[in-house]
Amino acid sequence: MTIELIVVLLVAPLVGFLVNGLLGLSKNKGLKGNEQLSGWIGSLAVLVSLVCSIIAFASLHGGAAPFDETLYEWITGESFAFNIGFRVDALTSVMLLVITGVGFLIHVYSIGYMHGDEGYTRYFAYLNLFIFAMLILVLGNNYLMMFVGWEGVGLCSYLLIGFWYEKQTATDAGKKAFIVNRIGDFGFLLGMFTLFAAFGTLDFTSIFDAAEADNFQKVFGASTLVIATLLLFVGAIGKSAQIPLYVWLPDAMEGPTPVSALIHAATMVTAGVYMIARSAVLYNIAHTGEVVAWIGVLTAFFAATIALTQNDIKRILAYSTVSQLGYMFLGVGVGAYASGVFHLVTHAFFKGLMFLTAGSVMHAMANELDMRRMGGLKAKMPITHWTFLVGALAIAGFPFLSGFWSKDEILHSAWGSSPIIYAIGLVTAFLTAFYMFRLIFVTFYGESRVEPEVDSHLHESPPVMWVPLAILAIPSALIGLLLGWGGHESWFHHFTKSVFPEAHHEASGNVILFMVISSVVGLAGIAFAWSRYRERTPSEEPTNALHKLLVNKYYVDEVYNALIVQPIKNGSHYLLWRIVDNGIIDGIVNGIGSIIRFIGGTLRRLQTGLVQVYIVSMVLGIVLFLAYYLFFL
Amino acid sequence: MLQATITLQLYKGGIFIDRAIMPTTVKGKGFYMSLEYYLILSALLFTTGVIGVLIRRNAIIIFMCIELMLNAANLAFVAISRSLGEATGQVFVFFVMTVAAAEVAIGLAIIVSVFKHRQTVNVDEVNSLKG
Amino acid sequence: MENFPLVLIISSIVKILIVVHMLLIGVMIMIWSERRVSGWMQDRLGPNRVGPQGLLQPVADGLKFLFKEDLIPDHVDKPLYVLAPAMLLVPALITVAVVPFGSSITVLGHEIPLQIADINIGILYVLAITSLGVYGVVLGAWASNNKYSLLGGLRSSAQMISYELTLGLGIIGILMLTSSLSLREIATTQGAYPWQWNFLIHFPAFLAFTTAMFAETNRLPFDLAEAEQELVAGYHTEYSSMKFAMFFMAEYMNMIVGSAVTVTLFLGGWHFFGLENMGGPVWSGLISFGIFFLKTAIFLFVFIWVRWTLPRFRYDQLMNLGWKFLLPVALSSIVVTGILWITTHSRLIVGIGNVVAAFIVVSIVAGLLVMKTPKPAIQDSDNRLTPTALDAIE
Amino acid sequence: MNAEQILFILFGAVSLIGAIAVISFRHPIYSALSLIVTFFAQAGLFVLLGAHFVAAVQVIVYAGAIMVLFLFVIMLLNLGTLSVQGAIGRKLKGLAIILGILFAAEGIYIAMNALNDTAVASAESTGATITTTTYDIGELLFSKYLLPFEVTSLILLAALIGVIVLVKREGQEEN
Repeated sequence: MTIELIVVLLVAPLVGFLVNGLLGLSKNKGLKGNEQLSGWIGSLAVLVSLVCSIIAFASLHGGAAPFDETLYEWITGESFAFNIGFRVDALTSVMLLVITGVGFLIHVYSIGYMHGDEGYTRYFAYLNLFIFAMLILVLGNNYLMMFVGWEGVGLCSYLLIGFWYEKQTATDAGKKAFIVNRIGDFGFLLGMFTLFAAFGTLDFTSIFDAAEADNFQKVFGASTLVIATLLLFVGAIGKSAQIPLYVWLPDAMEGPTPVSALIHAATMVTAGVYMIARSAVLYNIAHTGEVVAWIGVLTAFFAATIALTQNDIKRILAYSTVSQLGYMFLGVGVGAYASGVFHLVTHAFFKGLMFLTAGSVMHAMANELDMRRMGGLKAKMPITHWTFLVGALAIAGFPFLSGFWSKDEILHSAWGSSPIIYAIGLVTAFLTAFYMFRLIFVTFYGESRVEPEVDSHLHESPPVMWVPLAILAIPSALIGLLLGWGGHESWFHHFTKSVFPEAHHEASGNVILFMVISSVVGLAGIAFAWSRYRERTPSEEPTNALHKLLVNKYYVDEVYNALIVQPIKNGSHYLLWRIVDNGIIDGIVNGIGSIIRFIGGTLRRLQTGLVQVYIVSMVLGIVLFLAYYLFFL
Repeated sequence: MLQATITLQLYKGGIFIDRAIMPTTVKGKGFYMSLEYYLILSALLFTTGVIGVLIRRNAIIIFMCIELMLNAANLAFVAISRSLGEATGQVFVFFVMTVAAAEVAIGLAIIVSVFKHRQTVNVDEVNSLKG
Repeated sequence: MENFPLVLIISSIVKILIVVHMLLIGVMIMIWSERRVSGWMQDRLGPNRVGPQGLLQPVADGLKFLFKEDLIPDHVDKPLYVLAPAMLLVPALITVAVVPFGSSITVLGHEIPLQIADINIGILYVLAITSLGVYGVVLGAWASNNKYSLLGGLRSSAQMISYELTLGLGIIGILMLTSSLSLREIATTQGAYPWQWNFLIHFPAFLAFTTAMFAETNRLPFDLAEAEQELVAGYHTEYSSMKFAMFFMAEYMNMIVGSAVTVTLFLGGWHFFGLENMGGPVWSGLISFGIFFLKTAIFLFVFIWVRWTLPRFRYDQLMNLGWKFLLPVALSSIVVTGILWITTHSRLIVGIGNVVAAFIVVSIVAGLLVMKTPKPAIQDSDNRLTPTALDAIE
Repeated sequence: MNAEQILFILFGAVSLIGAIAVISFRHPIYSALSLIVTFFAQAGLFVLLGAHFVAAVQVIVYAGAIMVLFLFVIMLLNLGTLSVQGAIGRKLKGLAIILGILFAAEGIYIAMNALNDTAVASAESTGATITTTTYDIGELLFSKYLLPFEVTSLILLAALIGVIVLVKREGQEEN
C-alpha cells in the first residue's frame, strides 16, 4: 500500500465534486443540462475510489502491515503540531469498502432516480463531496482530521437534506439536522480538547500508546479519560442520532431518497460507531462502555416502538435506522467492537437496499410515501418487492441472512455484560421484525389502495435503478454468512483482531442456543405481523393512549419545542432584540453616529475648497515633521 | 587657473570619441564645488517653488512652481550622482523629466478644461469642493 | 595658464570670427541669390542695378533697414517686443558652433579642427537649440498685441513643435549606425564616397528630416505663419526696421545652418571621393572646407528651388503631413534600422529595408485616410481655421 | 576662485533670481520666461556637474517642449494679471513666507549635514568625480532600470490618452 493509492482514493471524489461543481456553474447550456455526463462523472469518481479501496483491502488481507503515515504538518505551534496523515488498518479498510461500495451503487442508482431534476449536477457535486469528506473521516490518523471529515459530512448532510430548498419542510429539516449536530460536535470538540490537554497530541497512535502505558494512569488518573470519552460520545450521539439527539434523523428523510440511503443509513450516521470503535482503547481503559451500551439499547428499543405505528415508509426506515444504530452502540458499548462494526457493515448493505427500494416505490408512486395508499404492489413491481423482502428478512434476523449473524453476535455479547440489556435487545429484535413485516404486508400485499391515475402508470423502475438493487441484495443476504460464520471465531473477527483490544466481558453460554433464541424471536415477529396486517390496513386514528403516544413519537419534538426552542425564541425576542439590540447596541451605534456627525459638522468648516489652504497645512506639517526629525531624533 | 570642463573638451575636441574627460585630481576641499553648495542651492530653489505655490493664485503659475520644485530635486540628484561617482542619479533625473512632461500635459489640459467651464484660472474661485 | 594653451584660445576666436562672418555674409548672398534665382525661374531679371549683376543689392537693403525709423507701437508689450527678434536670431547663430565645416588644418605644429566645438552630445545640442527658435516667434507674436500676429505665432509654434519630433526621430537611425552623438564623428564615419553616405542608407528618414527642416525654417511651402493673404505678415507684422531685419536674417541663417547640419548628417560632410585628403595638412583642410561649402550651397539652392516651385499647404494638410506621414515614416525608419542592423549588419539591407518600410507605412496611412474621409477635403471658408486659432479668437 | 566656483556662482545666482522672478512677476508670460531662464541656468549647472546628457535633455524637454506648452496655453487662454486679490490669500501670504523660510532653513541644515552621511562622505573622499556620458546613462537605463523605463513609456501613453480625452471637442455639440 502506497501513499499514492490513498491520495488517488481520496482525491477522485474531490475531482468529481469540482468537475460537477464547475459544470453546475457553467453558462454552457449543453454542458450544464447534460444529466448523463455529471451522473457518470460522479459515479466514475467513486468507482475509482472503490477500486483503490479494494486494492488497499486486498493488500491488508494479504498480510501487509497497516499503513500509518504523516504527509505534512498542517498547523504548527510552539508546542504542538497537527498533521495531515493517513491511517489504513483493518477497520479503515472495511469502512472504505462500505463507503465506496454502497456509495458507488447509490451513485449509479441516483442517475436514474434523479432523472429530470433541475439540480441534477448540484446533486452529484454534493454527493461526491460527501464521499470525499467521509473518506477523510475514516482515513485520518488523528482526531483533528477525523473532525474535519466529521464536519464535512455534516455540511454535506445539511446541503442534501435541504436539497430541494424550495420546500419549507426540507430547509427546516436541514437546519434541524445542522443545529442538533452542532450540539454533538460541541461535545466532540470538548473531547478533543480534553485529549489534547492530557496527551499534547491528537494522533491516534500516540494517544493510544500513551494511554496504555502504565504511568499514564498515575499521572492523570482515569477520570480524564472518562471525561474525554464521554464527551466524544456526545459527538457520536449527535452524529449517530441516539437519545436524546436522534430527532433530526427522521426529519432528514426530506432529502432525496438515495441520500437517505447513503448518508442517513449506510455511512454518515455510522461515523459515531466508527469513532468509538477507533477509540476502543480509550473506552476500554475508561470503562465508559456501559454508558454507551445503555444509551444504545434504550435508543434501539425507543425508536423501534415509534416505528411500530408510523405509516410513512421512509419514516419507518428512519426509525429503524436509529434503532439499528442503537444496536451498534450496544455492541461497541459492551466491548464487542468487532461485532458492532460487523453490524455496521451488514446494516449498511440491507438498510441501503431498503431505502433504495423505498425510493423505487416512491418513484413509481409519484412520490407517495404513505403506505396506507399502497397495497398489492408485488404484482406491479416484482423486483422491488423481492429485493425489499431480502432486506427485511435480513434486518429481522431471519436465519443465515446477514442481520441474523451480526445482531446475534451483539446480543450474545450483551448477555455477557448484563442480562437486562440482553432482554431489552431481544424485545427490540422482535419489534424490528414486526414493524418491518407490517411495512411489507401493507405495502406489497393485500388489496391495491392506489389512486387510479397513479395506478395507470405504476411500473417497475428502469434498469439503472433496479440493477443496483439487485446487486445490493446479494451482499445484504450473504455478507453475514461470509464474514460471520463461526461467531467470535469468524473471519471478520480474525481480520479486525489487530485493531481492537480484548473485551472485558467474555461472551459466555452456548452460541447455538443464542442463535436459536434470536431466530425464534425474529420469526415470531414476522408471524405476528402476518397475522395482524395480512389483510388489514393500519387504522387512521389511534385507538388507545399508548398507540397515540407512539404515533406522536412520545411527543419528543413537542417537548423539545416547549423546553428549548420556545424559551430561546422568547428570550431572543424580548431580551436580546427589544432590550439588548434595540436599546443597548442601537443606542451605542446611533450615539457614535451622532458624535461623528457633530465632529464632522464642526470639521467641515476646515474644508474651504481653497487648494492653497490645504497646501499651507501640508507644508506646515512637513516643516514640523522635518524639525522633529532633525532636532529631536 | 581655468579648469572648466568645457574648454578642456574644446581642446580635446578633435581626438576624443565618446567619453569626455574631467579633471580627476582633487587637491583638498574647495578645489571644486563640494556637494553641499549644490544641495543648498537646490533647497533654496525648492523653497522658492513652495512659496510660489502658496502665494500665487494663478493656476498656471502654481504649476510652474511645481516644475521649479521638480527641477530643484533634479539638481540634487545630479549633484549627489556626481558626488557618488555613478550615473544612477541622472537616470532618476531622466525619469523625473518624463513624469514631469506627462504631468504638464495633463495639468495644462485640466487647466484648459477648467477655463472653458469657469472662465478663470484663479484657484480661489475654483472651490466647488468646499465642505 | 599651463593647462590652457594659447593656441586653443586664438584658434577658437579665429574660428568663431570666421564662422559668424561667413554666416552673415552667407545671409547677404542668400538674399541676393534668392531674388536672382526666383527671377531666373520666373523668366525675369531680378535685381541687377546695384553693383555688377545686382550683387550689392543686399548691402543696399541692409543700409535701408538700418536707417529706417525703429518704430515701437504703443500697444505692444515693450520688453518682449524688443527681446523677440534676438531670441530668434541667437539660436540660429549658436547652433553652428558644433557643426564641423572641414577636417582640420595644421598650423605651426598644432592641429586645429575646423569646428568651433566638438561636444560629445553635439546632435542633442543642435536639437536643443533648434527647439528654442520657437520662442522668438511666439513672443514676438504675443508681444505685438495684434490678432494677425497672434494667429501667425500660434500657427508657427504649433508647426515647429510638430515638426521638431520628426526632426529628432529622423536622425536616430543615423545615431544607431554611428553610435555617437558627436557631429564630427557622424561626418567621419560616413566615408568618402556618395554611396556610403547616410542619405542612401536612411533615405526615408532623410526625406522626412529635410521636409521637417523646411517646416522649421517657416519657408514656403510651409510659411503659414506669415501667409500674406490671410495674416498680412504673421508674427512680424508689427515689426519694422532693424528688428524686422533680424527676423529676416534669422530665417536665412536657419536655412544655412540647417543645410550645414543636413550635409553633415546625411551628405557625407566634407567628404567627396577622397578629394579632401589631397594636398598637405593645410591644403587638405582647405579643400575639405571648400567641399563642405559647395555642398551646403547646392542644398541652399534646393531650398530656393522648392520655394518657387511648390504652392503653400493648407493648415490641416500641413498637420496631416507632419503627424500622419512624416512621423510614422521616421518611426518606421527607427524600428527597421534597429532590427535589420542587429540582424544583418549590412548597410545595403538597412537602406533597402528603410525604403520598403516607408513605402508600406505611407501606403497604409494613405489607405486609412482615404477610408476615414467620406468626402475629399475640399472644404472652404466656413471650415474653421484651426482649433487653436479659434480658441485664441474666443 | 577657480572656474567652477565662478561658474557655479553665476549659474546659481541666475537660477535663483529666475526662480524668485517666477513667483514675483504679475503676468504669467513673464513668469514663464523667468522659468526658462532658471532652466537654462540649471542646464549650465548640470554641465558643470559633468552631466552633459542631462543638460541637453533639460533644454530639449523643459525649455523646448514644456515651457512652449505653458506659453501656448497662456496665449491660448489670453490670460492677463489677476486683479482680484482673494480674501484668504492675503492672510496666507505672511504665513506662507514664514513657512517658506523655515522650510529653507531646514533644507539648508540638511544640506550642510549631508556629508556626514557615511556613504556620501566616503565617495566624496575618494574624489571619484567622473563625467557621465550618454553611454553610461543608456547602459543603466536599458539594463538595471529597464522596467521603470518601460513604465515611463506607459505613463506617457496614459498622459497622451488623458489629454486627448480631456480637451476633445464634442463636435456634435458645437454644431
